Amino acid sequence: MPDPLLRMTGVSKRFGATHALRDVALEVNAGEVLALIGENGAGKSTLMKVLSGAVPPDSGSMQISGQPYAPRSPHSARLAGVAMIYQELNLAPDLSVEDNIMLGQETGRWGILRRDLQRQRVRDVLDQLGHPELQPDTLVNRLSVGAQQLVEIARALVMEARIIVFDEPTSSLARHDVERLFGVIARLKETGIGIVYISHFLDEVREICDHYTVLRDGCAVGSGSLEKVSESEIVALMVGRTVDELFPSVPHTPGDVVLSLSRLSGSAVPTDVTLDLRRGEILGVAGLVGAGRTELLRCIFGLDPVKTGTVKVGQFAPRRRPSRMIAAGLGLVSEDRKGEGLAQSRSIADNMTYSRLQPYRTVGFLHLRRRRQAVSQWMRKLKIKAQSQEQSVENLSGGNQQKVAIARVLHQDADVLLLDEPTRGIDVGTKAEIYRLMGESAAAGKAILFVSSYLTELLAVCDRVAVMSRGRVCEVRPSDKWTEETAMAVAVAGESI
Amino acid sequence: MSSETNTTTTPEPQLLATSRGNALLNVIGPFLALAVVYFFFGITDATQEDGGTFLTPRNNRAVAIPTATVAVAAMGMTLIIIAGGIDLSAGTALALCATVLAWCLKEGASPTLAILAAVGTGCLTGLINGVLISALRVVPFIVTLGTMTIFLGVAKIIAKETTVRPDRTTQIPEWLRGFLSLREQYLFPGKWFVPWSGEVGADASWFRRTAIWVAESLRLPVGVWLVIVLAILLALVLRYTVFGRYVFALGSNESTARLCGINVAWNKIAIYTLSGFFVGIAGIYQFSRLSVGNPTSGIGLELRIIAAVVIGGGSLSGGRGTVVGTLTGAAIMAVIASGCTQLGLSNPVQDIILGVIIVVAVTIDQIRQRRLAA
Amino acid sequence: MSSETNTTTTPEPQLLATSRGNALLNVIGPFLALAVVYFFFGITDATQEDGGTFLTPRNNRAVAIPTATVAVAAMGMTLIIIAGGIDLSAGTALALCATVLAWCLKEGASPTLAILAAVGTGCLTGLINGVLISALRVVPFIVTLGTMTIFLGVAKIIAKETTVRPDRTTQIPEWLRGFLSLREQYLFPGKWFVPWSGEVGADASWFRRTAIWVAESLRLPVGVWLVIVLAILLALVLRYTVFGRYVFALGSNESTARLCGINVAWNKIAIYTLSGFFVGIAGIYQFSRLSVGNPTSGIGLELRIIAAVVIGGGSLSGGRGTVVGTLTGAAIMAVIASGCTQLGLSNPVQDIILGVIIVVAVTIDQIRQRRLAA
Amino acid sequence: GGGSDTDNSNGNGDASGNASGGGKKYRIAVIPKGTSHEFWKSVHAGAENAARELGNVEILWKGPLQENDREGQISVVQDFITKQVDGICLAPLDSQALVDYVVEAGEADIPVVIFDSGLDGDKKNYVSYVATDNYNGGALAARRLAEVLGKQGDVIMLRYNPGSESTENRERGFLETLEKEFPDINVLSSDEYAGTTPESSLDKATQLLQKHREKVDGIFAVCEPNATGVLGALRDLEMAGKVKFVAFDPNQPLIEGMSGGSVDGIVLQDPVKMGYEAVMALMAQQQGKDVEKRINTGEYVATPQNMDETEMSKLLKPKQFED
Ligand SMILES: Nc1ncnc2c1ncn2[C@@H]1O[C@H](COP(=O)(O)OP(=O)(O)OP(=O)(O)O)[C@@H](O)[C@H]1O
Ligand SMILES: Nc1ncnc2c1ncn2[C@@H]1O[C@H](COP(=O)(O)OP(=O)(O)OP(=O)(O)O)[C@@H](O)[C@H]1O
Ligand SMILES: [Mg+2]
Ligand SMILES: [Mg+2]
Repeated sequence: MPDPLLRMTGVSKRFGATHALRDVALEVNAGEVLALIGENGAGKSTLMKVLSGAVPPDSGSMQISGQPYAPRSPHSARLAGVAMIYQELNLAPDLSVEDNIMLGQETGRWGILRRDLQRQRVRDVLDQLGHPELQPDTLVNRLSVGAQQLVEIARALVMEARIIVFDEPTSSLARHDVERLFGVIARLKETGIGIVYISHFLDEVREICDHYTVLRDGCAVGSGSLEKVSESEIVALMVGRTVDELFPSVPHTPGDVVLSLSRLSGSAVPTDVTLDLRRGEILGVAGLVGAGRTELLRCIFGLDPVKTGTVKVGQFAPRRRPSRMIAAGLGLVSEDRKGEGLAQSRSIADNMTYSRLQPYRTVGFLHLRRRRQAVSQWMRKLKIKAQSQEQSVENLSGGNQQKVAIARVLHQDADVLLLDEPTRGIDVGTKAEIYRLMGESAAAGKAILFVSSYLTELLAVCDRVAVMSRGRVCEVRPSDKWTEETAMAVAVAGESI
Repeated sequence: MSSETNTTTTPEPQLLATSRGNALLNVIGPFLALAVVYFFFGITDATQEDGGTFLTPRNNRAVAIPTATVAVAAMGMTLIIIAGGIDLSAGTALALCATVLAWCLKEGASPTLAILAAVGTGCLTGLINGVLISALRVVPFIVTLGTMTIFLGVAKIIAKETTVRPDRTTQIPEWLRGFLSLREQYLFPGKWFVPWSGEVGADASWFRRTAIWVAESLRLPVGVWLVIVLAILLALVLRYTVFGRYVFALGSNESTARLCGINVAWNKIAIYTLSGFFVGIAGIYQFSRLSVGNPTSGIGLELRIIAAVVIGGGSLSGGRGTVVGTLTGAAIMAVIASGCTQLGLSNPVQDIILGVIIVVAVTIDQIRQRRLAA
Repeated sequence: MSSETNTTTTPEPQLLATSRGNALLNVIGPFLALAVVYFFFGITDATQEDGGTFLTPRNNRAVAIPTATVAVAAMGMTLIIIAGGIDLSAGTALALCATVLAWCLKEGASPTLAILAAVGTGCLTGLINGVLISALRVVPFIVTLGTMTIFLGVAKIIAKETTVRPDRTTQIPEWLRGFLSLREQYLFPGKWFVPWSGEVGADASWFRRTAIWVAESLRLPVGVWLVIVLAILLALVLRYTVFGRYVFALGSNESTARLCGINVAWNKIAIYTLSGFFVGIAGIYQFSRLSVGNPTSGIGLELRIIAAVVIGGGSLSGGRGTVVGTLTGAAIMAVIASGCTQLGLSNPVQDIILGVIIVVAVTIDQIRQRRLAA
Repeated sequence: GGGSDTDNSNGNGDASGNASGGGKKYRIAVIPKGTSHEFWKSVHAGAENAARELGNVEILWKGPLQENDREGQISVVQDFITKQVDGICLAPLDSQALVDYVVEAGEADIPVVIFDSGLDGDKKNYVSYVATDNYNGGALAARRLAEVLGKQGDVIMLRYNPGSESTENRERGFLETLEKEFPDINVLSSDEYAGTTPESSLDKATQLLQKHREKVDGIFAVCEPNATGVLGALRDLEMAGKVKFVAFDPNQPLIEGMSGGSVDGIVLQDPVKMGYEAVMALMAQQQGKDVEKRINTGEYVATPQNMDETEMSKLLKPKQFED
C-alpha cells in the first residue's frame, strides 16, 4: 500500500496539568475526507494546530506523502501545503475581504501587489462558495460572523494546498451555505486533496466524510469507515456512554406575553419586526446568513441603535441600554464569543458572574467563597472542562468557552433569554443537556428567543419558529407546521409560501 | 524564530494545581527584579574604595522617598491601565495639584483647606478626563494628551507663569514639611524602635546587626507609610469589590462588559476620578518635597508613572496589573537613580543603565511568567 | 449616554455602494480639520489691530518648516502605529542622529559621509528596537521606553554632554544650511514662478491676488518638498506592496498574521528599521535648522510625533492610519503654535488652546467617520 | 554588608593633611543645574582647576538627569549626603525647594557652598554664595541694546522658562533698566517663553519676529540656548544685522555672529571662576579660614569692538572640562 497523504503518529501535548493529546495517531489519504470528532475539549483543535504548526507537539512525528514533516511555524506548514481554517475566527478586521483572503499568499512581483490577478482569484472562490455578492473591498469588521466565516473558508480555498483542515467551519452557517461548502469540498476531493473535517453535526459528517477518527480526553479511541458505523455508536465512542435522547423534551406551557416588539427597525436590519414572546415559550428564529437575526437580538437588548418601533418588557418599555435591559430581566448570549461574548483574559468565575454580582455583594464587597460555590455548581451542570474556576477563559476549548457564555445567562436568572447561536461548537452530549436546561427554564416560566442556523434543533426544541429574510420576519408558525424544506424555502424566497 | 511562533498565539495554562501557590509567586515575582537591582548596586558599591553607603538604612529611606510621589500617582495609573486606558495628563495634573496647594497656602488658607483643594483638584482633573473619554468616545491617549497641556496651562495661570512659593516657616505646617523628610525628628517610629541601639559594637553578632538594620530601615517618614496604607486599600478594592471586578472586565473586553450590563461610561468616569484622587495625593507629596508649586515640574513625569506600572507587570492592552507590582516598578527606578549617583556614574551612563534595566527587568518578568505558565 | 452604547461594538454594514467615494472623503477628511484651524486663526488675526500677517505666504512657509521635522519622523511612526506598535524613542533617536551628523561634520567628514552616518544611525536605532521587540517579545512601549533613555545617553556621550557645533562656514555645505531655510535664495521654485509678480497693485483682481498667493505659498525650501516626495513614496508602499499589506495585517490582528504564515518577527524588524530611516532623515532636518547637534533636544518630541499620527486618524490599537492624515496632524499642531503666537496669546492660554484643539479635532474626525460608516 | 557606618573619614579630624603626604582626600560634590550646557562644562573646569591646585580634593560632578528637574536635584543632594562627602557645591534649581536639603546636609556635618543661583532661608545654612549678579547682567544687556539702538526703538525680550530664578532676574533687570533709564524704548513683547532647547527657541523666535517684522529694532535673548535659536531665526528671516541683538552667555555661533555683525553684544559671566571660587570657598572653610558670604564673579559685556581683547576673548571662550 502506498504511503497515506498524511500520517500522524504518537502525538502528545500537555498544557500544564492538562493532557490535551496522548499518543494520538491519524491517517488521511489523498482524495479523502476524514471526520475528526469528539466532545468539547477532547483535543481536536489542538491536534490540528499541531498539524498546522501553530502548536509544537511534546512528542510524536508526522509524515506527508512519506516525507517527514515537522513544521516550525504556520509559515512552514503552509509551504508544505497545509491549510487550516481555525475554529475561532482569525481575521484582520481592518483589512478588506480581498486582503484577508489573500493574506500570506499575495500575488505580486518584486513586492508590488498585482491587484487585478488577486481580484480575479477572490471573485472565483467567492463564486464557488455561492456568495458573489460579497464585495472584495468591504472591510471585514463590517461583516456578520457568518460572512466572516465564509471569508475564512475562502482563504483556505485560494491556497494551493494538499491538506485542508476545517475546524467547525459551519458553526455559524445556514444550511444553504453548508451545502455550497459541501459542493466545494467534493470538488476538492476529486483533485486529490486530503481533508480533515471537524464538526459536532453528525449528520453533516455522514454526508461529506469517508472515514472518522474519534478523540476522547486526548486519546484516539476509534477510527474507521463511516459507512460501517451508526450514529449512536459514534456518540457512544465520543461520550463513553450512550445519549438516549438528543432532544430531550421538558413539558412547558406558554403563558402571558413578556416581550413584545412592535414595528421594530434598526439602522439597516431588522425591518419592521413585530413579535410577541410569552412566558414558558421557546421561540426560534431561522434565516440565512445576513438575514438580520443577530441585529434583531441586539436591537432588543439595546446594543444596536433602533430607528423606529418599541420594545416592551411586560408592560414597560425600558430604556434601550444593556444595563437597563438586564435590570428588566433580559439576558443575551452573543454569537461572537471571542470579540464580545467573553472577557478572554478573565477567569471562568468572573465571566460567569459579571452580569449578576449582587448576590455576593455586601456594601460593595464581594463574598468570594459563596460565589465559588455557585460557580462550581454551574460548571458541573454544564460539564465545563477546566482546571479550576480561576483559569482564564482564553485557555478553554471552543465549546467550553461557549458553555461559560451560556452559564452566564443561566446564572443571571434572566426572565427572557436571548440566545444567539448558543450551541455553536458544542458537542452532542452537552447540547442535549443545554436543550434540557432550556426546556426547564421555559417550564419555570421563562421566555426564550432562540436564534440558530441549525434548523433541526430549532424545529425540535422550539414551540414556534419565525423565519427571517432580509431583515423582515416573513412568517411565524408552530414548529410542527414547519419542515426543514419549507423553512428554507421561505428564508430564501423572502415571503411565505 | 521558531520559539517565536508559538507562545503569543496560544497562551499556555497554569501548571500549579493550586492557584494559591501561583498567586504567591505572582506577588513575590516583582520583588525579585527589585532585589536583583538593589543588591547589584549594593555589592558594586560595597566593593568600591569609598563605597559601602548604598546598603545602609539611611540610603534605603533616601530611596523610598523619591519613590513615594511616583508610586502614589502610579497607583491611580494602575487602575486606569488595568481598565485598558492610559493617562498622559497625570504628570501635569500632579503639578497642577501641587501648584494649587502652594497657591492656597500662600493666600493664607488653612493647611486642611489647602490639602482638600489639592485633592479636589486631582479628582476634578480625573473627572474631566473620564467625562471627556466617555462622552466624546475618543481614545484616552488623545483626550489625555489634550488635557495634559490644558492642565499645564491652567497651572501656569494659577502660578502667574512662575513658581508659587509660600513662606516656609509661617505658611507651611511643620508636619507637611516633615511628610517626606529624611531628618531624624520626622521618622516614624522613633529611635526607641531599634533594638540594642547604641550598645552594639563592631563585634556584634550577625543577627543583632541584621535586626538593627531592618529596624532602622523601617523607620520612615509618614508619607512613605501612607503609601503603604493606600496601596493595601487599593489592592483590597481591586480584589474584593464589585467595582474592582468591573475594572478588570472593562480592560479585558469592553464589549463584554457592556453586554453584561456594566455601565461602561459611569465606571470609566469613576475609574478616572479615583485615579485623579491619587494624583491629587501625589501632588501633596511633590509639594511637601519641594515646598514650592511649579507648574512645569510634572512634564515628563507621566512617562515615569506609566513606566512604573508597566515595569510592575501592568499590560497596556488592559486587564492585567497589580498594585504591588506598580510599587516595585517605582522603586526599581529610584534604586537605579540613587545607585548611579553613589557609584559616581555620569549622567549619560546613568541614562543608558536606566534604559537597559527597564528592558531587562520586564524581559525577566515576562520569562518568569511564561515559566510559571508552562 | 444612550447613544454611547451602540457604535463601538457593532460595525454597521456598508451603505455606500462604491468604496471609491469613501476613499475620497477619507483623504479629504483630515484636511478639513486643518482648514478649519487655519482659517480660524487667519480670520481672527486679520481682524486684529496689528494683525494680518497670519494668512501671508511667508507665514505659510514659516509654518511648513517646523512641521517638516515632526512630519518626517511621524511618517515612520505612522508605519509603526499601523502595525500596532509604538515608538517612544523616536524623539531621542532623532536627536542622536542630528548629533551624529554634527559630530561627523565637526570631525571633518564629508557631508555625504556624515549624512549617510546619520541615516545609518537612524536605521540602526530602528533595527535595535525591532530586534529587541521581536526577540524579547516585550511590548514596544517598554522596549522603546528603555531605548529612549539609552539613545539619549549615547548621544550625550558622543556630544561629550554638550552641544556639537561644526563650523558654519567651512564644515556645513551650503545646501544643507538652506535645506529648511526661509531665505529667498533657498526657495524653490524661484521668483519666476509667481505670475504677475511685481506688476500687481492693490486694485488687482481677486483672481490675480489669489494666484499670486498660491504661487508664493508654493515656493518652499527643498526640505519641505522632500517631505512631500517621501510621503508619496510611503503612501504607495503602504497601498501597493505586499509589505504594506503585512503592516496593516500585523496591526489589525497579529495572531492572524502569524497563522497566515507571515513572518511576524522579520516584518516587525523591517517596520522599525524603516521607521528608523525616517527618524534619521528627521535628524538631518533638525540639524539643518540650527546646524548644531544637541542630544537633549529630542526629549518630549516623541509625544508630538505620536500626536501627529493620532490627530491624523491613526489608531493606537493598530490597523488604521494614513500618511496624509499624519502630515495634516503635524501641520495642525504647527498652525496652532504659530497662530497663538501671532495672536499674542500668552503661553498658558496657548497651552490650553492646543489641548482643546487636539481633543476637538479628533472628536470631529471621529464623528465624521461614524457618519461615513452609518 | 549590614553595618551602619564605616567611620574614620568624617570631617574635621585631619583637615591639615596636605597633598604630598597622601593625607586625607577630600571628596567634594559639585551639583550643577544640568549637565548639558557649555556653561556647566566651564564651571566643571573651574572646579577641577581648584582641585588640582589644592591637590587633596576629588570632585564628584553630578547633576539632575534633566534640567528643571527639582526633585531629581534633591535626590542627588540626598544621595551625596548618604555617601557622606566632605562638602557640597550646589547650584540650586529653585531658591526655596532646596533649602531643607541644605539644612539636612548641615545636620550631617557637610558644609555647602551655593553657586550660580541664590538660596532662600537662613544664610547660616551655607558657607558662601558664589555667583554672577544676574539682575545686573540684565541691566547691562539693556544698556548695551539701548546704546546700539541710539536709545530709542522697539524691542523684544524672549524669556527662557517659567520659574527659573537666574533668568528671571536677568529678565527683571533688563525690563526695569529699560523702563528707568530709556523711556524712549518700547517693549513690543516680553511675555513669550522660548523653552529649554535651541530648537524650541528657534520656532518661537521665528514666529515672534515674523509677527513684528515691520516694527522690531532690537531683541534680547536671556540665555545661551535661547540666543542660539534667536540667531537662527534672524538669519532665516534675513533680519540679521538689521535687528540689533544682545545675547546672554556665549557660544561659537554667537561669537562668529558678533564678528559677522549679526550680534551686537553678549553679556558674559565667568563660569570658570565660579566653579573655582566655589570649591576654594568650601576648602577654606574646612581649614577654618574666614569665607565671605557673597562672592561675585563679575559680569561683562562683549561687543564687536572689545571682543578681541585678551580678557574678553578668554571669557568668550571659557575653558571647558574635558574627560
Ligand atoms: N493554550 C492552551 N492552554 C491551556 N489549555 C489548553 C490550551 N489549548 C487547549 N487547551 C486545553 O486542551 C484541551 C483540548 O482543547 P481543544 O481546543 O483541542 O478541544 P476541542 O476538541 O477542539 O474542543 P471543542 O470541540 O470544544 O472545540 C482542553 O481541555 C483545553 O482546555
Ligand atoms: N454575505 C454577506 N455579504 C455582505 N454582507 C453580509 C453578508 N452576510 C451578512 N452581511 C451583513 O450582515 C448583516 C446582517 O447580519 P446578521 O449577523 O444580523 O445576520 P444573521 O441573520 O444573524 O446571520 P448570521 O448567521 O451571520 O449571524 C447584513 O445586513 C449585512 O450587512
Ligand atoms: Mg476546538
Ligand atoms: Mg447571527
